Amino acid sequence: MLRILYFAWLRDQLGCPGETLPLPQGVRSVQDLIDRLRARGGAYGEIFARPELIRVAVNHSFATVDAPVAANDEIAFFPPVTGG
Amino acid sequence: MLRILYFAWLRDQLGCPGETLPLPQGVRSVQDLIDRLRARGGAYGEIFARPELIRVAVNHSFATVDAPVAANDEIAFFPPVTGG
Amino acid sequence: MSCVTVRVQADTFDATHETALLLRRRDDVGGVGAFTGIVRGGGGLVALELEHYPGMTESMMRQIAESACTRFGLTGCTVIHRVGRLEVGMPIVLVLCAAAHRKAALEGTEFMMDWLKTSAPFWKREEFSNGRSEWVQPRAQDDAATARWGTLGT
Amino acid sequence: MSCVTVRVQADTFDATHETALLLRRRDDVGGVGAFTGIVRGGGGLVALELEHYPGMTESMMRQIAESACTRFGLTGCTVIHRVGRLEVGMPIVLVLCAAAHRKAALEGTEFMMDWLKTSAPFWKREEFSNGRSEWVQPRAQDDAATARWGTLGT
Repeated sequence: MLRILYFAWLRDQLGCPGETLPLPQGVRSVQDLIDRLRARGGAYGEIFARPELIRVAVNHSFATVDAPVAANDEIAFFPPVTGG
Repeated sequence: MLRILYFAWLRDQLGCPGETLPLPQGVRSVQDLIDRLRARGGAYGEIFARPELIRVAVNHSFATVDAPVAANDEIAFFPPVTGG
Repeated sequence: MSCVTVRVQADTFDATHETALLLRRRDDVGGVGAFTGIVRGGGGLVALELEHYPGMTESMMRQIAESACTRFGLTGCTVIHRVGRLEVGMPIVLVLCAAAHRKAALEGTEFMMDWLKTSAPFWKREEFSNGRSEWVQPRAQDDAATARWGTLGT
Repeated sequence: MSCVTVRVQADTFDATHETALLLRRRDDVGGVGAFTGIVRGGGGLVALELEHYPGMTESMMRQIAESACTRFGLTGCTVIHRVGRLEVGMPIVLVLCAAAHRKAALEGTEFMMDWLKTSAPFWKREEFSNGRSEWVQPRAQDDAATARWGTLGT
Protein backbone atom coordinates (compact mmCIF):
# COMPACT_ATOMS: atom_id res chain seq x y z
CA MET A 1 0.00 0.00 0.00
CA LEU A 2 1.10 3.56 -0.73
CA ARG A 3 1.26 5.88 2.31
CA ILE A 4 0.66 9.59 1.67
CA LEU A 5 1.34 12.15 4.43
CA TYR A 6 0.48 15.87 4.63
CA PHE A 7 2.13 18.35 7.02
CA ALA A 8 1.68 21.91 8.33
CA TRP A 9 -0.78 24.06 6.34
CA LEU A 10 -1.32 21.35 3.70
CA ARG A 11 -2.75 19.09 6.41
CA ASP A 12 -4.81 21.99 7.83
CA GLN A 13 -6.31 22.85 4.44
CA LEU A 14 -6.90 19.24 3.39
CA GLY A 15 -8.32 18.45 6.86
CA CYS A 16 -6.39 15.19 6.83
CA PRO A 17 -2.92 14.06 8.06
CA GLY A 18 -2.59 11.36 5.41
CA GLU A 19 -4.05 8.32 3.75
CA THR A 20 -3.17 4.78 2.76
CA LEU A 21 -4.19 3.48 -0.63
CA PRO A 22 -3.18 0.96 -3.29
CA LEU A 23 -0.80 2.43 -5.88
CA PRO A 24 -3.23 3.92 -8.44
CA GLN A 25 -2.91 2.46 -11.91
CA GLY A 26 -0.66 4.49 -14.18
CA VAL A 27 1.12 6.28 -11.29
CA ARG A 28 4.88 5.89 -11.82
CA SER A 29 6.28 9.22 -10.57
CA VAL A 30 5.60 11.89 -7.97
CA GLN A 31 4.22 14.05 -10.80
CA ASP A 32 1.69 11.32 -11.69
CA LEU A 33 0.56 11.25 -8.04
CA ILE A 34 0.27 15.05 -7.91
CA ASP A 35 -1.91 14.93 -11.05
CA ARG A 36 -4.23 12.34 -9.45
CA LEU A 37 -4.53 14.33 -6.21
CA ARG A 38 -5.23 17.54 -8.13
CA ALA A 39 -7.96 15.78 -10.11
CA ARG A 40 -9.89 15.25 -6.86
CA GLY A 41 -10.81 18.95 -6.94
CA GLY A 42 -11.70 20.98 -3.82
CA ALA A 43 -8.78 21.72 -1.50
CA TYR A 44 -6.73 19.02 -3.30
CA GLY A 45 -7.38 20.74 -6.64
CA GLU A 46 -6.24 24.11 -5.28
CA ILE A 47 -3.11 22.90 -3.50
CA PHE A 48 -1.81 20.47 -6.11
CA ALA A 49 -2.35 23.04 -8.87
CA ARG A 50 0.49 25.04 -7.25
CA PRO A 51 3.41 22.61 -6.95
CA GLU A 52 5.84 25.53 -6.38
CA LEU A 53 4.40 25.80 -2.83
CA ILE A 54 5.04 22.14 -2.07
CA ARG A 55 8.05 20.04 -1.14
CA VAL A 56 8.05 16.26 -1.48
CA ALA A 57 9.82 13.45 0.32
CA VAL A 58 9.86 9.82 -0.84
CA ASN A 59 10.71 7.35 1.93
CA HIS A 60 12.14 10.11 4.19
CA SER A 61 14.38 11.70 1.52
CA PHE A 62 13.70 14.94 -0.33
CA ALA A 63 12.63 14.18 -3.91
CA THR A 64 11.76 15.97 -7.14
CA VAL A 65 8.52 15.51 -9.09
CA ASP A 66 10.20 13.13 -11.55
CA ALA A 67 11.17 10.71 -8.75
CA PRO A 68 9.70 7.21 -9.24
CA VAL A 69 6.88 6.02 -6.98
CA ALA A 70 6.37 2.32 -6.20
CA ALA A 71 3.86 0.33 -4.18
CA ASN A 72 4.67 0.49 -0.40
CA ASP A 73 6.46 3.85 -0.71
CA GLU A 74 5.84 6.63 1.82
CA ILE A 75 5.25 9.94 0.03
CA ALA A 76 5.03 13.15 2.09
CA PHE A 77 3.85 16.56 0.88
CA PHE A 78 4.64 19.67 2.93
CA PRO A 79 5.57 23.36 2.68
CA PRO A 80 9.21 24.52 2.79
CA VAL A 81 10.59 23.80 6.25
CA THR A 82 10.99 26.48 8.94
CA GLY A 83 12.69 24.80 11.90
CA GLY A 84 15.90 25.62 13.72
CA MET B 1 56.18 55.53 42.97
CA LEU B 2 56.57 53.56 39.74
CA ARG B 3 55.24 49.98 39.87
CA ILE B 4 56.91 47.43 37.59
CA LEU B 5 55.39 43.96 37.13
CA TYR B 6 56.78 40.83 35.46
CA PHE B 7 54.67 37.87 34.30
CA ALA B 8 55.08 34.29 33.07
CA TRP B 9 58.64 33.29 32.06
CA LEU B 10 59.93 36.85 32.59
CA ARG B 11 59.03 36.55 36.27
CA ASP B 12 60.50 33.03 36.45
CA GLN B 13 63.82 34.11 34.92
CA LEU B 14 64.05 37.35 36.91
CA GLY B 15 63.00 35.49 40.06
CA CYS B 16 60.77 38.43 40.98
CA PRO B 17 57.09 39.31 40.36
CA GLY B 18 57.70 43.05 40.38
CA GLU B 19 59.14 46.03 42.18
CA THR B 20 58.21 49.51 43.33
CA LEU B 21 60.68 52.33 42.85
CA PRO B 22 60.83 56.09 42.37
CA LEU B 23 60.76 57.11 38.70
CA PRO B 24 64.49 56.98 37.76
CA GLN B 25 65.90 60.30 36.62
CA GLY B 26 65.84 60.68 32.83
CA VAL B 27 63.19 57.96 32.28
CA ARG B 28 60.43 59.45 30.14
CA SER B 29 59.38 56.49 27.96
CA VAL B 30 59.03 52.72 28.11
CA GLN B 31 62.22 52.50 26.02
CA ASP B 32 64.10 54.53 28.65
CA LEU B 33 62.90 52.10 31.32
CA ILE B 34 63.90 49.07 29.22
CA ASP B 35 67.39 50.57 28.83
CA ARG B 36 67.72 51.01 32.61
CA LEU B 37 66.56 47.46 33.32
CA ARG B 38 68.94 46.06 30.71
CA ALA B 39 71.81 47.97 32.25
CA ARG B 40 71.37 45.95 35.45
CA GLY B 41 72.95 42.99 33.65
CA GLY B 42 72.36 39.33 34.63
CA ALA B 43 68.87 38.03 33.78
CA TYR B 44 67.70 41.63 33.28
CA GLY B 45 70.48 42.24 30.80
CA GLU B 46 69.57 39.11 28.82
CA ILE B 47 65.81 39.65 28.73
CA PHE B 48 65.74 43.39 28.05
CA ALA B 49 68.33 43.01 25.29
CA ARG B 50 65.59 41.16 23.34
CA PRO B 51 62.58 43.49 23.31
CA GLU B 52 60.99 41.48 20.44
CA LEU B 53 60.16 38.78 23.03
CA ILE B 54 58.42 41.23 25.34
CA ARG B 55 55.05 42.95 25.41
CA VAL B 56 54.41 45.96 27.58
CA ALA B 57 51.35 47.48 29.27
CA VAL B 58 51.16 50.93 30.83
CA ASN B 59 48.35 51.28 33.38
CA HIS B 60 46.55 48.13 32.10
CA SER B 61 46.66 49.08 28.39
CA PHE B 62 48.99 47.62 25.78
CA ALA B 63 51.69 50.15 24.91
CA THR B 64 54.63 50.55 22.54
CA VAL B 65 58.18 51.33 23.59
CA ASP B 66 57.73 55.02 22.77
CA ALA B 67 54.82 55.38 25.22
CA PRO B 68 55.48 57.99 27.95
CA VAL B 69 56.13 56.85 31.52
CA ALA B 70 55.26 59.05 34.51
CA ALA B 71 55.65 58.73 38.28
CA ASN B 72 52.89 56.49 39.77
CA ASP B 73 52.42 54.55 36.51
CA GLU B 74 52.08 50.75 36.54
CA ILE B 75 54.32 49.23 33.87
CA ALA B 76 54.02 45.49 33.13
CA PHE B 77 56.43 43.39 31.05
CA PHE B 78 55.33 39.97 29.80
CA PRO B 79 55.56 37.52 26.87
CA PRO B 80 52.88 37.43 24.13
CA VAL B 81 49.64 36.18 25.69
CA THR B 82 48.42 32.59 25.28
CA GLY B 83 45.00 32.47 26.94
CA GLY B 84 41.61 31.44 25.60
CA MET C 1 35.88 8.14 15.75
CA SER C 2 33.29 10.87 16.05
CA CYS C 3 30.17 10.54 18.08
CA VAL C 4 26.82 11.86 16.84
CA THR C 5 23.76 12.41 19.03
CA VAL C 6 20.43 13.42 17.51
CA ARG C 7 17.18 13.92 19.44
CA VAL C 8 13.69 15.34 18.88
CA GLN C 9 11.90 16.00 22.16
CA ALA C 10 9.25 18.12 23.88
CA ASP C 11 11.39 18.78 26.96
CA THR C 12 14.12 21.36 27.30
CA PHE C 13 17.83 20.48 27.19
CA ASP C 14 20.92 21.20 29.27
CA ALA C 15 23.89 22.48 27.25
CA THR C 16 26.32 21.95 30.15
CA HIS C 17 25.34 18.30 30.50
CA GLU C 18 25.42 17.67 26.73
CA THR C 19 28.86 19.31 26.51
CA ALA C 20 30.17 17.05 29.28
CA LEU C 21 28.96 14.00 27.31
CA LEU C 22 30.98 15.13 24.27
CA LEU C 23 34.12 15.32 26.44
CA ARG C 24 33.67 12.00 28.23
CA ARG C 25 36.54 9.53 27.74
CA ARG C 26 38.27 11.84 25.22
CA ASP C 27 41.42 13.93 25.55
CA ASP C 28 41.52 15.29 21.98
CA VAL C 29 38.87 18.03 22.29
CA GLY C 30 40.16 21.62 22.37
CA GLY C 31 36.82 23.37 22.14
CA VAL C 32 33.07 23.03 21.80
CA GLY C 33 31.08 25.43 19.62
CA ALA C 34 27.39 25.82 20.40
CA PHE C 35 24.23 27.52 19.26
CA THR C 36 20.96 27.67 21.18
CA GLY C 37 17.93 28.91 19.22
CA ILE C 38 15.39 30.85 21.27
CA VAL C 39 11.73 31.82 20.60
CA ARG C 40 12.10 35.55 19.86
CA GLY C 41 9.17 37.81 20.79
CA GLY C 42 7.82 40.91 19.10
CA GLY C 43 4.67 41.79 17.13
CA GLY C 44 2.48 40.27 19.83
CA LEU C 45 3.95 36.77 19.49
CA VAL C 46 3.10 34.56 22.46
CA ALA C 47 4.37 31.14 21.43
CA LEU C 48 5.40 28.86 18.59
CA GLU C 49 3.89 25.47 17.90
CA LEU C 50 6.53 23.20 16.38
CA GLU C 51 5.50 20.28 14.21
CA HIS C 52 7.78 17.74 12.54
CA TYR C 53 7.84 14.62 10.35
CA PRO C 54 8.80 11.76 12.69
CA GLY C 55 11.29 9.41 11.12
CA MET C 56 12.43 11.76 8.37
CA THR C 57 13.41 14.42 10.92
CA GLU C 58 15.79 12.15 12.80
CA SER C 59 17.17 10.81 9.52
CA MET C 60 17.89 14.33 8.16
CA MET C 61 19.35 15.50 11.47
CA ARG C 62 21.71 12.52 11.50
CA GLN C 63 22.75 13.15 7.88
CA ILE C 64 23.51 16.80 8.69
CA ALA C 65 25.46 15.88 11.83
CA GLU C 66 27.50 13.16 10.10
CA SER C 67 28.24 15.48 7.22
CA ALA C 68 29.50 18.14 9.67
CA CYS C 69 31.72 15.57 11.45
CA THR C 70 33.35 14.53 8.18
CA ARG C 71 33.68 18.00 6.69
CA PHE C 72 35.11 19.73 9.78
CA GLY C 73 36.87 16.76 11.40
CA LEU C 74 34.70 17.02 14.51
CA THR C 75 35.32 14.65 17.40
CA GLY C 76 31.58 14.68 18.04
CA CYS C 77 28.38 16.63 17.67
CA THR C 78 24.94 16.85 19.19
CA VAL C 79 21.66 18.24 17.82
CA ILE C 80 18.54 18.44 19.96
CA HIS C 81 15.38 20.00 18.48
CA ARG C 82 12.25 20.56 20.51
CA VAL C 83 8.67 20.14 19.25
CA GLY C 84 5.29 21.19 20.64
CA ARG C 85 4.30 24.56 22.09
CA LEU C 86 7.20 26.82 23.07
CA GLU C 87 6.67 30.26 24.60
CA VAL C 88 8.70 33.40 23.92
CA GLY C 89 12.14 33.15 25.57
CA MET C 90 12.22 29.35 25.53
CA PRO C 91 15.03 27.38 23.84
CA ILE C 92 14.07 25.54 20.61
CA VAL C 93 17.24 23.95 19.32
CA LEU C 94 20.73 23.11 20.55
CA VAL C 95 23.70 22.36 18.31
CA LEU C 96 27.08 21.41 19.80
CA CYS C 97 30.26 20.70 17.81
CA ALA C 98 33.42 19.43 19.52
CA ALA C 99 36.78 19.62 17.74
CA ALA C 100 40.52 19.86 18.36
CA HIS C 101 40.49 23.57 17.41
CA ARG C 102 37.99 26.43 17.73
CA LYS C 103 37.72 27.22 14.02
CA ALA C 104 36.33 23.77 13.17
CA ALA C 105 34.05 23.78 16.21
CA LEU C 106 32.48 27.15 15.35
CA GLU C 107 32.26 26.55 11.59
CA GLY C 108 30.67 23.16 12.21
CA THR C 109 28.06 24.87 14.39
CA GLU C 110 27.20 27.39 11.64
CA PHE C 111 27.06 24.63 9.02
CA MET C 112 24.67 22.52 11.10
CA MET C 113 22.34 25.44 11.89
CA ASP C 114 22.20 26.49 8.23
CA TRP C 115 21.30 22.98 7.08
CA LEU C 116 18.82 22.40 9.91
CA LYS C 117 16.96 25.59 8.93
CA THR C 118 16.47 24.45 5.33
CA SER C 119 16.56 20.65 5.38
CA ALA C 120 15.13 19.24 8.58
CA PRO C 121 11.33 18.81 8.31
CA PHE C 122 10.11 21.10 11.08
CA TRP C 123 7.35 23.68 10.70
CA LYS C 124 6.49 26.54 13.04
CA ARG C 125 3.07 28.04 13.65
CA GLU C 126 3.03 31.44 15.39
CA GLU C 127 0.46 32.14 18.08
CA PHE C 128 -0.28 35.85 18.77
CA SER C 129 -1.78 37.59 21.79
CA ASN C 130 -4.90 38.56 19.78
CA GLY C 131 -5.68 34.88 19.19
CA ARG C 132 -4.46 34.90 15.58
CA SER C 133 -2.30 31.96 14.52
CA GLU C 134 -0.30 31.46 11.32
CA TRP C 135 2.36 29.27 9.75
CA VAL C 136 5.83 30.83 9.51
CA GLN C 137 7.02 31.53 5.97
CA PRO C 138 10.52 30.37 5.02
CA ARG C 139 13.15 33.12 4.67
CA ALA C 140 15.14 33.49 1.44
CA GLN C 141 18.25 34.34 3.48
CA ASP C 142 18.16 30.88 5.07
CA ASP C 143 18.39 29.28 1.63
CA ALA C 144 21.26 31.63 0.76
CA ALA C 145 23.09 30.76 3.99
CA THR C 146 22.83 27.04 3.23
CA ALA C 147 23.80 27.45 -0.44
CA ARG C 148 27.29 28.70 0.49
CA TRP C 149 28.16 25.22 1.85
CA GLY C 150 27.49 23.51 -1.49
CA THR C 151 25.93 20.07 -1.07
CA LEU C 152 25.31 18.20 2.16
CA GLY C 153 26.87 14.91 1.01
CA THR C 154 29.66 13.62 3.22
CA MET D 1 20.75 48.00 26.04
CA SER D 2 23.23 45.16 26.00
CA CYS D 3 24.46 43.43 29.10
CA VAL D 4 28.11 42.44 29.52
CA THR D 5 29.40 39.98 32.13
CA VAL D 6 33.13 39.37 32.56
CA ARG D 7 34.69 37.07 35.17
CA VAL D 8 38.09 35.54 35.99
CA GLN D 9 37.77 32.62 38.39
CA ALA D 10 39.35 29.37 39.54
CA ASP D 11 36.06 27.46 39.58
CA THR D 12 34.29 25.93 36.61
CA PHE D 13 31.23 27.51 34.98
CA ASP D 14 27.76 26.39 33.89
CA ALA D 15 26.88 27.34 30.30
CA THR D 16 23.19 26.51 30.81
CA HIS D 17 22.93 28.84 33.82
CA GLU D 18 24.88 31.65 32.12
CA THR D 19 22.66 31.34 29.02
CA ALA D 20 19.52 31.64 31.16
CA LEU D 21 20.92 34.87 32.66
CA LEU D 22 21.32 36.35 29.15
CA LEU D 23 17.64 35.59 28.41
CA ARG D 24 16.19 36.89 31.69
CA ARG D 25 13.68 39.70 31.28
CA ARG D 26 14.28 39.90 27.52
CA ASP D 27 12.08 38.84 24.61
CA ASP D 28 14.35 40.04 21.77
CA VAL D 29 16.90 37.19 21.76
CA GLY D 30 16.66 34.73 18.86
CA GLY D 31 19.82 32.78 19.59
CA VAL D 32 22.89 32.39 21.75
CA GLY D 33 26.27 31.47 20.24
CA ALA D 34 28.79 29.86 22.54
CA PHE D 35 32.32 28.55 22.69
CA THR D 36 33.85 26.49 25.50
CA GLY D 37 37.62 26.07 25.39
CA ILE D 38 38.91 22.77 26.77
CA VAL D 39 42.38 21.61 27.89
CA ARG D 40 43.34 19.34 24.99
CA GLY D 41 45.63 16.41 25.78
CA GLY D 42 48.36 14.76 23.73
CA GLY D 43 52.16 14.57 23.91
CA GLY D 44 52.00 13.55 27.57
CA LEU D 45 50.25 16.75 28.70
CA VAL D 46 48.73 16.38 32.16
CA ALA D 47 47.54 19.90 32.99
CA LEU D 48 47.84 23.62 32.25
CA GLU D 49 48.64 26.25 34.83
CA LEU D 50 46.93 29.51 33.86
CA GLU D 51 48.33 32.80 35.09
CA HIS D 52 46.91 36.28 34.43
CA TYR D 53 47.43 39.98 35.13
CA PRO D 54 44.67 40.92 37.62
CA GLY D 55 43.07 44.22 36.77
CA MET D 56 44.28 44.42 33.18
CA THR D 57 42.66 41.05 32.39
CA GLU D 58 39.19 42.17 33.44
CA SER D 59 39.67 45.50 31.70
CA MET D 60 40.67 43.86 28.37
CA MET D 61 37.88 41.26 28.62
CA ARG D 62 35.36 44.04 29.12
CA GLN D 63 36.76 46.03 26.18
CA ILE D 64 36.52 42.96 23.94
CA ALA D 65 32.96 42.17 25.09
CA GLU D 66 31.72 45.75 24.66
CA SER D 67 33.32 45.94 21.25
CA ALA D 68 31.52 42.72 20.21
CA CYS D 69 28.18 44.07 21.50
CA THR D 70 28.54 47.25 19.43
CA ARG D 71 29.91 45.60 16.32
CA PHE D 72 27.40 42.74 16.10
CA GLY D 73 24.41 44.38 17.80
CA LEU D 74 24.41 41.77 20.56
CA THR D 75 21.73 41.92 23.25
CA GLY D 76 24.32 40.66 25.72
CA CYS D 77 27.50 38.69 26.14
CA THR D 78 29.39 36.80 28.80
CA VAL D 79 33.07 35.85 29.08
CA ILE D 80 34.34 33.67 31.89
CA HIS D 81 38.02 32.67 31.94
CA ARG D 82 39.47 30.28 34.48
CA VAL D 83 42.91 30.55 36.10
CA GLY D 84 45.01 28.12 38.15
CA ARG D 85 45.73 24.46 37.43
CA LEU D 86 43.41 22.81 34.91
CA GLU D 87 43.72 19.15 33.93
CA VAL D 88 43.21 17.67 30.46
CA GLY D 89 39.51 17.65 29.55
CA MET D 90 38.60 20.55 31.82
CA PRO D 91 36.92 23.73 30.50
CA ILE D 92 39.11 26.87 30.44
CA VAL D 93 37.00 29.61 28.90
CA LEU D 94 33.34 30.28 28.10
CA VAL D 95 32.12 32.90 25.64
CA LEU D 96 28.38 33.48 25.11
CA CYS D 97 26.85 35.97 22.63
CA ALA D 98 23.09 36.61 22.54
CA ALA D 99 21.51 38.32 19.52
CA ALA D 100 18.27 38.58 17.57
CA HIS D 101 19.67 36.36 14.79
CA ARG D 102 22.10 33.44 14.64
CA LYS D 103 24.63 35.06 12.29
CA ALA D 104 25.41 37.89 14.75
CA ALA D 105 25.47 35.48 17.71
CA LEU D 106 27.97 33.11 16.05
CA GLU D 107 30.16 35.83 14.50
CA GLY D 108 30.27 37.64 17.84
CA THR D 109 31.49 34.41 19.47
CA GLU D 110 34.30 34.00 16.91
CA PHE D 111 35.30 37.65 17.26
CA MET D 112 35.50 37.43 21.06
CA MET D 113 37.54 34.21 21.02
CA ASP D 114 40.00 35.61 18.46
CA TRP D 115 40.57 38.77 20.52
CA LEU D 116 40.78 36.90 23.82
CA LYS D 117 43.52 34.66 22.40
CA THR D 118 45.70 37.62 21.41
CA SER D 119 44.75 40.48 23.74
CA ALA D 120 43.72 39.25 27.17
CA PRO D 121 46.78 38.88 29.45
CA PHE D 122 46.68 35.16 30.25
CA TRP D 123 49.64 32.81 30.03
CA LYS D 124 49.62 29.02 30.05
CA ARG D 125 52.30 26.72 31.40
CA GLU D 126 52.11 23.08 30.29
CA GLU D 127 52.77 20.30 32.78
CA PHE D 128 53.79 16.92 31.31
CA SER D 129 53.63 13.40 32.71
CA ASN D 130 57.45 13.17 32.81
CA GLY D 131 57.59 16.13 35.19
CA ARG D 132 58.70 18.61 32.53
CA SER D 133 56.94 21.98 32.53
CA GLU D 134 57.08 24.78 29.96
CA TRP D 135 55.38 28.02 28.93
CA VAL D 136 53.12 27.78 25.86
CA GLN D 137 54.37 29.69 22.81
CA PRO D 138 51.87 31.95 21.02
CA ARG D 139 50.63 30.69 17.63
CA ALA D 140 51.02 32.86 14.52
CA GLN D 141 47.60 31.67 13.32
CA ASP D 142 45.97 33.30 16.36
CA ASP D 143 47.40 36.68 15.35
CA ALA D 144 46.16 36.10 11.79
CA ALA D 145 42.66 35.19 13.04
CA THR D 146 42.47 38.40 15.04
CA ALA D 147 43.89 40.58 12.25
CA ARG D 148 40.89 39.86 9.99
CA TRP D 149 38.65 41.85 12.38
CA GLY D 150 40.70 45.07 11.98
CA THR D 151 40.91 47.03 15.22
CA LEU D 152 39.14 46.30 18.48
CA GLY D 153 37.83 49.86 19.01
CA THR D 154 34.05 50.10 19.41
